[in-house]
Amino acid sequence: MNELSYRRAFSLQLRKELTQLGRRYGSVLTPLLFFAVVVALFPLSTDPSPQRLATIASSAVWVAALLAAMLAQQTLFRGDFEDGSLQLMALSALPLWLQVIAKQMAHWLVSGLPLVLLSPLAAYSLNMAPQGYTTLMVSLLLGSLSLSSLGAIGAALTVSIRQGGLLFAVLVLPLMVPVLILGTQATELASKGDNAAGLLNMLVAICLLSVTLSPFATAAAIRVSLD
Amino acid sequence: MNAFMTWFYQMSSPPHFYRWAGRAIPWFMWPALILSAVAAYLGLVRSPEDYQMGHTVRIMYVHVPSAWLSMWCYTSMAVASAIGWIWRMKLAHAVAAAIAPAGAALTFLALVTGAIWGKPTWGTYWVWDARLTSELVLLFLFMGVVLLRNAFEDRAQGDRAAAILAIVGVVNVPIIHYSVNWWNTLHQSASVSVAGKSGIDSSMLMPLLLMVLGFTLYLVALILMRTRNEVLLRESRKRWVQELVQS
Amino acid sequence: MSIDSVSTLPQNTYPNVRVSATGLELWRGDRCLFNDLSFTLNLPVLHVCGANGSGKTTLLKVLCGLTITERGNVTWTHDKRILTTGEVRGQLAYTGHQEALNPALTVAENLQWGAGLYRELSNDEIQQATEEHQLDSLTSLLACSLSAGQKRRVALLRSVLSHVPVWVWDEPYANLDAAGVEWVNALIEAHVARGGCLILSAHQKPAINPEQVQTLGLTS
Amino acid sequence: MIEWLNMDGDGIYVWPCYVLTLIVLIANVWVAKLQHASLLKRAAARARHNDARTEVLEEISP
Repeated sequence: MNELSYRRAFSLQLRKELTQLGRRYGSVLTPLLFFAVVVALFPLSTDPSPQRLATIASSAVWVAALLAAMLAQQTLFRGDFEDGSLQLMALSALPLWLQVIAKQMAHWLVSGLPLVLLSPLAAYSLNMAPQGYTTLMVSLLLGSLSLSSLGAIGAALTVSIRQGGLLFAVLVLPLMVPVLILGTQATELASKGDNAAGLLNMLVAICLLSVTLSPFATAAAIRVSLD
Repeated sequence: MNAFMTWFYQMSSPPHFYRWAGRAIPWFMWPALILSAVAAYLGLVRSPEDYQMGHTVRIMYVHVPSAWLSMWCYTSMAVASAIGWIWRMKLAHAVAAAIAPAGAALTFLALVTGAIWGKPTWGTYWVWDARLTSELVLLFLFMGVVLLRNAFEDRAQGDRAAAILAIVGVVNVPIIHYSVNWWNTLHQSASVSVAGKSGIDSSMLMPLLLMVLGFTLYLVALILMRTRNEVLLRESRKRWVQELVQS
Repeated sequence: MSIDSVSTLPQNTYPNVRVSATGLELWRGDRCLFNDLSFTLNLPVLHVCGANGSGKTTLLKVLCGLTITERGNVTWTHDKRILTTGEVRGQLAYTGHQEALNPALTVAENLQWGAGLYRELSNDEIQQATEEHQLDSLTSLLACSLSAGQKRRVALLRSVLSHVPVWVWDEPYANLDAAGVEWVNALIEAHVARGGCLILSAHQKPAINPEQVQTLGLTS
Repeated sequence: MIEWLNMDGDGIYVWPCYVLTLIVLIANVWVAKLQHASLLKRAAARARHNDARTEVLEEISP
């Protein structure tokens, strides 16, 4: 009987994902470009005076980051579903939920993290006060982590549906409402100089909840889609 | 206890449930009609008008029951889905499939009556009030479950996918509810609470409770009817359906 | 390609794993694929045959545990001991219509991941296996640049490399040339010689001695 | 009577709510009934079709 090692399950899938994503630089650039375009839409759609932009800065950056991360999240399993690797993952002795975590982590490193690191740039362009940048990055870090977990459930549920992309957005966005509220509110308070620790703590709580519980739901959703 | 278990096991067989539900529906539908009629009469005629809101407070007798029951629908849909998922009971999935559209209808009802009530209270039809906003998000969740269920060709697969989404959703509903309330208190001064449940006097409480009971009975009857349809949909190949149809 | 030259199979013999199914019933929409299908496998090779659309692939997925049937169940036994679904997963290499080769990875990386799901294996082991099966010219190629036949061979090689007692192959002969068919038959013989079990769906009978093959015909 | 209907000006908000509620609730029941009838009709058609092919599915206990 083969020995069952959790470390191997995680590292095997992580290595495969990172080499595969590394091969196509598009998987890193596309979410970033989408993020930049959506951020640029906001000033174009109102009068771009600095005071006006400052009021909508945190919500614009957050909504753009949420949509960009979701765009990248949507095809998390589609590639593996189409070439049959998802069946292999489901049938192997290695726990499926651990392989899902590895896949999520790889995708987050490639599409979520760059968003977080570049969000101050977008905030600067929308004239957000510099004191809010660190809180923006911390809240976006937590927000993109919980989106990557909840989004994985949506991606697994809609992987076998033909135009699953739109349905994926309808399923995942309502679940992201708490993260969006807390994130934008924390950034707003921080950019005014107030202390946003309370909101960030709640964001940490939601992030931990979704990161730890959702892989099991994603594994179950994968088995349903493979039926 | 084992009387309940045998009833639960018997009920899990679709033909048995189909016949039992057929007999049970009138027993729920007629009392629901009577109760709601009495509650409507009390609410519209008997109960006093509110010193502040005048007669518009009578909308509460329709808005509050549908808001409460839409929440109840989502939770019971999630419970039915969980039962269906754990014990692989096709009937439990049929019940969950029946509750979803009924819940969505009630959420829509709560939204529209809340909006109409908002007009005299705040001067506009749509205000991003805490309760209305979380009702709106609940409607999105309901529609998500309904759309996901019929996105799959195979019914059993659609049931199991919708079950996962319902269970994930029911974990998130309280979080959404509190974060929306939190967001509301941060941005708006505490506006007049639409359904001032605390401190409404007894003459208003009676019609409200009667209406809630009436709506609940109505909902049980509606869900039994829709479950029978879902059972027919899922079991149309089986022999008991063909015998039923030919007899 | 005689039997003993297939050295990439494990030297020791496999445990004796068999499968049996009772009362399987499955519908796809309004079409009934199986109605009360029961069988017990007591020979090493189960050959599932039937016309197109008779549910061969679905039956294989049911036996692997990928697809849940409406009624009936599948039991895997290892020398009369019933295996749980968790145990079965470690024992079974499934090669379906799709070859599970990621187009952006090279053949070696795909094999490293595919067989790695079953056991720890090193790169030179993969190199030695591809040389032995005349696939070494492909190892550094990206999977997307392979022909259908080459992809099929790499997918089958993955089963060989995973050293599991049960192979479940869906149409192994598809897209293969004459040399490929002969290579597959040699693999099957070597696998059965070591006590392995093979469940395959194909339109042609595997060219090994017939006593070891149990045929299951599916009517649509 | 008219005065009661008018509810000194608030009637135009209260009555639409009650009427809409009635419509939605009745519509749900009515749709359920329609669906039930059409499902029975479809099952009947299938039963006749099946009898014609004389292949009736054995009922296996749940």
